[in-house]
Amino acid sequence: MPTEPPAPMKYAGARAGLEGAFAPETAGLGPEPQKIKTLNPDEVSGLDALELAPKREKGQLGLRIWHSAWPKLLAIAIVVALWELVYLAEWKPAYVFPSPLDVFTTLKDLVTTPDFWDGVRLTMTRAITGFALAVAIGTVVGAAVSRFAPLRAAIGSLITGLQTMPSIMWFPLAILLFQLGEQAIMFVVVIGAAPSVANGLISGIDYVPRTWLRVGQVMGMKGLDRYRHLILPASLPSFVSGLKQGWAFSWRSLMAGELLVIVPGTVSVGVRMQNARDLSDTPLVISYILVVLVIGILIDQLFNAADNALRKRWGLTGT
Amino acid sequence: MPTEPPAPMKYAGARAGLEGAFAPETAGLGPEPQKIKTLNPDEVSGLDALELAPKREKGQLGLRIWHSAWPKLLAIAIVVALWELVYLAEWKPAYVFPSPLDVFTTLKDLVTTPDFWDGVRLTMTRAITGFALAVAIGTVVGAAVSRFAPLRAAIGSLITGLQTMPSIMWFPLAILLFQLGEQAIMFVVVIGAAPSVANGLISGIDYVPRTWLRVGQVMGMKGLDRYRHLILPASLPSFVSGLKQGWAFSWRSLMAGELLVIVPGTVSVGVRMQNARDLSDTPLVISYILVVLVIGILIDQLFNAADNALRKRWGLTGT
Amino acid sequence: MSILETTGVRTESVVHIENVSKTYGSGSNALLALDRVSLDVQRGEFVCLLGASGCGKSTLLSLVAGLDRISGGTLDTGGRKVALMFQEAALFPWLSVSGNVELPLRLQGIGKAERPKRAAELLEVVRLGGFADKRPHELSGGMRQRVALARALAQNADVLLMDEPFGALDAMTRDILHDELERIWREQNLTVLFVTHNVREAVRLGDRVVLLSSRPGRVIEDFTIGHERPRRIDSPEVSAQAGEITDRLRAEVARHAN
Amino acid sequence: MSILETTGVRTESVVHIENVSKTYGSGSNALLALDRVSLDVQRGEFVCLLGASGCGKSTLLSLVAGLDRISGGTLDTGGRKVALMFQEAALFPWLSVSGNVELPLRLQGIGKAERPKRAAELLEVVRLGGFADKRPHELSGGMRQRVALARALAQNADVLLMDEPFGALDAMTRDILHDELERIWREQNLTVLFVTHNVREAVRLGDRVVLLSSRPGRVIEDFTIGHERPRRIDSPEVSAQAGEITDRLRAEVARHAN
Amino acid sequence: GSDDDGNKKAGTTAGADAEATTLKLGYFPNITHAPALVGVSKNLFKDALTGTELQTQTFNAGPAALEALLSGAIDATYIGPNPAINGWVKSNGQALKVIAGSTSGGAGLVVKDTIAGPADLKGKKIATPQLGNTQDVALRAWLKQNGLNADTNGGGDVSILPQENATAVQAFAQGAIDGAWVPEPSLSKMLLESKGKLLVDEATLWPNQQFVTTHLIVSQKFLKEYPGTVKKLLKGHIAAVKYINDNNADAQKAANAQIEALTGKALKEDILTAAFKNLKFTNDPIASSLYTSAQHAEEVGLLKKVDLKGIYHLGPLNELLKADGQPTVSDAAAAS
Ligand SMILES: Nc1ncnc2c1ncn2[C@@H]1O[C@H](COP(=O)(O)OP(=O)(O)OP(=O)(O)O)[C@@H](O)[C@H]1O
Ligand SMILES: Nc1ncnc2c1ncn2[C@@H]1O[C@H](COP(=O)(O)OP(=O)(O)OP(=O)(O)O)[C@@H](O)[C@H]1O
Ligand SMILES: [Mg+2]
Ligand SMILES: [Mg+2]
Repeated sequence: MPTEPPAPMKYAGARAGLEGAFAPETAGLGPEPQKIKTLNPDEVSGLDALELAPKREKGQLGLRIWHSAWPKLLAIAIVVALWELVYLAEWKPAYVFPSPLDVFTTLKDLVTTPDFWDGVRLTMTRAITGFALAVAIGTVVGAAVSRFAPLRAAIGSLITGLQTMPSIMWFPLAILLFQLGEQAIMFVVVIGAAPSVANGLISGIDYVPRTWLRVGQVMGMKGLDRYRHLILPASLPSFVSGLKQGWAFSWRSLMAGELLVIVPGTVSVGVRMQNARDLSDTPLVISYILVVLVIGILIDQLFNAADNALRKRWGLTGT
Repeated sequence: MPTEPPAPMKYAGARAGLEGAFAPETAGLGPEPQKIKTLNPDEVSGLDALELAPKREKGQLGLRIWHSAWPKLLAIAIVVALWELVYLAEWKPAYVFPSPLDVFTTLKDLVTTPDFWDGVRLTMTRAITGFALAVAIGTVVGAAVSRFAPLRAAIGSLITGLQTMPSIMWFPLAILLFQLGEQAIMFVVVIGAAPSVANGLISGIDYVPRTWLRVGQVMGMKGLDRYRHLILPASLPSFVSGLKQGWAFSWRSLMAGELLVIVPGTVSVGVRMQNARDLSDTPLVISYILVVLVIGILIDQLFNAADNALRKRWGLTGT
Repeated sequence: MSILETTGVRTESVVHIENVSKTYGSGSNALLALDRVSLDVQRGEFVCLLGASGCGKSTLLSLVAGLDRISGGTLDTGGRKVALMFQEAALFPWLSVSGNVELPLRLQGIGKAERPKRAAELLEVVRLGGFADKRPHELSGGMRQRVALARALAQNADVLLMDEPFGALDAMTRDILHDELERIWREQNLTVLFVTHNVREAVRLGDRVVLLSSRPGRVIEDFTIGHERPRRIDSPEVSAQAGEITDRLRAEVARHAN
Repeated sequence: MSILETTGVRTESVVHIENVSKTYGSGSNALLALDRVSLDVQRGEFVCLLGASGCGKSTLLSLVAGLDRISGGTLDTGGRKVALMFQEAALFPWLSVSGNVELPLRLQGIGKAERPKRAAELLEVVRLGGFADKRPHELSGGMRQRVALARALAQNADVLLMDEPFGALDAMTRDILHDELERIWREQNLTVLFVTHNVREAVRLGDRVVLLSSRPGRVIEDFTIGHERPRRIDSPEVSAQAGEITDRLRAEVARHAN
Repeated sequence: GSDDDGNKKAGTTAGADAEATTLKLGYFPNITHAPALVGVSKNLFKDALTGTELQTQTFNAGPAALEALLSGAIDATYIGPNPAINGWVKSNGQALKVIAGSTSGGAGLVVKDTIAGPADLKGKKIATPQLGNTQDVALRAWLKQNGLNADTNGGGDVSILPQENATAVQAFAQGAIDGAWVPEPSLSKMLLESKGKLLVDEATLWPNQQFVTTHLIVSQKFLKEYPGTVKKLLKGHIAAVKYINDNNADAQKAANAQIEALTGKALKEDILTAAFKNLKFTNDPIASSLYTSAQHAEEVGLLKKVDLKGIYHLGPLNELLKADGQPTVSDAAAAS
């Protein structure tokens, strides 16, 4: 058994997500002591628990996938049904409020164009680069700000202040500094997302239990070591949630920022989205909303996996 | 002494902010055991500590204000000096890169128009209403999602997904649902900010130490009581940081949303900002950037005060 | 004990534990913490649990409190109100000392005016009269444990489960709290299940002392303590009986070690 | 003890505490936790600290470890490496049991290959050989305390401060760890400052037993334990001396109560 | 930009015909920028700009394009009259010059079909693209002529809402507004898709039914340094305008193909045709309409007194037109 098993974590994490979610629920229902709980002891103790366990796990895997899938499917079905109903009721004309079928046809046409995927690739590359940059910068700034009191006093509040600035306001500065290069987009993305990352880290660091800090101090942790072995892992939950917010900001900033530099040839998602809007092509607008939503959800799933692995490691989910 | 003293908290919080910021610093420097520490015992034990204390506190207040002010002032001075330097170097023509003086004159003119303050009032009213709504909705959704596993599976990821959507994409739907009423703006603001609030709460709830949950369960906490007395206070740090992010989102969404509905009589900050940009009036654009920044910073200070009070209560700052 | 013995419900027992097993984890990580433990605690009884570190005492208490699911067997507390004092104090940092003690009172619907008074009384019981307005982090380890005790008492439960409540206390404070606990137990006709590592303490307080074996936890012995109350922890009878139990325990640990 | 006595620096003492005071808080909330405490611990000495709950023992240790600032007096550890085992286990939840023990090794720059071996040895010392890959939350209270002990030992410090390290352990496990601790102390010529509530434990382990009074904490007595090692906790000599110290302590608590 | 780009200074010849090594040209993927679309897609600029590399940059809106021009990120751009005026005013006439016209016409007031005339507009909500822009000014001036008042904050007899075109189209389709004074292709979209009614065709309000919609501007710095390149750019521009006017159907297709290439989505056929019909492509910047519009803006209180004198630099254009045998254009305030 490795000391830190990363591979099984993921799987465990996915599972923990569900059980973790159930935990408060059952906790909420079960504060009263049980009246009578009877379980056939043969079930567990009669058989060898080691023999029994893998079988149960396998059965549970299918169940788990089903458990995590059906609410999503149901939710989608309900939304689509409502949508179709409203459409059929002819509340608004079809070009304003298209039917699900219209949209799905448009969406199908869209995702079957290779051009579209080029755009997605371009945008995702930018998003990931920009986000990575924002994380790097945000982490350094966050660590520095939480460490040096004068820095915190000087720019602590500025961090949130920057974040409240609409991306579009950065355009003039971005053009001025970076002309019309890709860097201009990166600038807009980073300035949108880095504050979230920094704030998440700062808040995490601020809430590191004092006992742990003292333990670290007694161990003689200093400088980088202290951050690496104590501060960062201890503030990880808050940091991950900061990353999640940072992602949202960076994506939004990117959608605005992509209007800044339009690369001929491959057209980024942001530009396509704006154009769909300019063209008042409602089914296309909705299609892009769905595309952005799906990307957002997929990325969120990644964050959730990380988060669940974390909770599992911290022992915050039940066995 | 009241059981929960809210009034002295604030003051204590403001102070804790500084000391808390210093704490990691000193901790970082002091992991090695002291060689020799000598303090004249008369200083403390020789005199009555009770008599001595208030005098010291008063002296520290002025010091503290100075401590929190000088880095800010210095930072501002440095930025303005750099700006003036770049201006004097004539890197770009003045109409592209105005001098600080130009901007401050414009800003002075701006803030002396009563019209401007009407706009600020309108925008702040919207921001506060929208944010309050977003907090209410985000809290309810966050609590529900973290409590019911199927709901989490169904819409958990959608929450972050929604957040990644540029506000501008909600315009068609906002108009569809609310015509061009104030509600359309609220819709855009709420849908921008509520997910952050919900996510902050969810992440906070997920990281409530298991021991506390068990304590609550043993005490027989159920339903609302459980949220009120255990879950909410325990997840408050993360919740506050979610609120902070939510504020940033709501403000940005508002700036976009204000372009949607223009109310006769007073012109909101968002519209004014857009107009300044449309008119390519660089000093005015920068003035508005400063206005938005200052508002953002002021609001952040409020959040910080709350946060510091919280940390003080949780015993996360030194005495 | 086989399952076949399980006939009828014993109405006189407040906590009925029969063949209860508990497995943590699954697969190759599974750990059988409790193996078919049977124990009955009668109304008003004071039962002490002894066992080596990691033998499953805390696990058993959390099962009785309904905090964890049993993996097998029967567990019945007849729907009674159960309070549990945890091994770690686990006070809420966002509440003052008094606030922590008042919380269970509040959950019972006791009025705003009444609460601080009741809390002050309970804090007096644990000898922390002057600390009502402090925050948990301003207390010493032993003081926190005492606040947790006051909080558990404030729950006004029928069954009180206590997990090493006096582990961090000096002998004197411990003596005082023994007396107080005994008084409250008598006056309120409480049923107590008390985990400790101090054999004398167990003999000082318990009507019965139950020994658990290690990994998996099993009941290996059930001593009835006959000495008349009030007892003194340093009395010869208590010492003698404690010595006897210690020997039994030592033998068990030795057996387990080989 | 007056300040005038402070003449010269005693080079032989590893921990030199002189007239140290500690006040928590300020203004009307000020609490004088320690009042002019003086104590010298010589190289290789094993000193036990006894005192009522909340008398300032943990405070004193954290001052010696340099975690808090003294409010008055002189404190000198000669720049030696000091390890502190906290009253609460305070393990890092993001590391496995082995990871927690390996961390101090890593900070000392011990190689990747060497660490798990050293950690396994230390876990064997605290009798947790099979738990290297568990997470802290999967351990019982006593097991966590033992991991914390292993972690403190891993620091390889000159001075070891221990705050009720065996509070949550049963008598048997405690006996074993007493032996192990004594062995390590001897072999590595450690200097130990050991806080406990168990007077017998103090007499079993200490070269000296120091008594602190309550609020504010002051040194009221300093017993030298002359019995030859190895000692047994249930030996008559240890019992007799423990009884003597208990009486003194009891008197002090009684004095304080009135 | 041209100012700090060292290698660009290595132009081919000095003096009046100095040429840059690269020219950065901006335009919008929008039908009102058809000469740019066609010129780029048919390589007309490239053919004209011998020895100079053409770099194109598209924008979604005027302010961004102007920001880029002011900061030197581009050298020339197709743009609407409003941003051009703004740039002129804010830089005190130092930043740019209008060197040619591009597009004329193609704007008007579309209303719900329940509205028959100006009298029915009382208490209604009408959108314009932006406070103080050409359409906004036109609407206000027209309302004034018809005895209706409207203030700049959306109050008055008619409530004027500055609303971005896409939003206005949406809002109109959903009945949230009663009408809008918009340019193409929003105009055609409202007419065709939302069954709107054209109450006023802006062209009818102007002499010769002509008013400027798009023109070509160049940064003064670039103009000063590389007049030769500017001339070649104009050559390409003239060729593009000519191509559109000579091969209308083919130009439509080329423009739409270019739009699709730039945005991933082409205009609908019917809207394209309708919009093209409403637009005129001409080298004439129709200076008179710019002056008049500015004057109207002053009258309704949207602009402080502005001095547009010198904003035009039509010498090279006229030179080329003359050489080509086409009529020259004028920068005079009153052309009629
Ligand atoms: N959440 C858990 N997950 C996995 N294993 C656990 C968990 N909790 C306890 N265990 C294991 O169950 C066994 C019994 O633990 P328990 O806490 O009940 O012991 P205990 O008798 O209370 O010990 P102590 O006296 O040290 O507190 C231990 O071996 C422990 O490792
Ligand atoms: N951070 C703090 N802020 C304020 N007061 C404190 C703080 N830490 C300890 N105290 C106070 O100082 C006194 C001594 O506490 P300390 O923890 O040193 O006691 P102790 O001797 O270790 O007790 P125990 O045996 O119960 O652990 C107590 O009265 C406590 O309330
Ligand atoms: Mg336990
Ligand atoms: Mg202590």
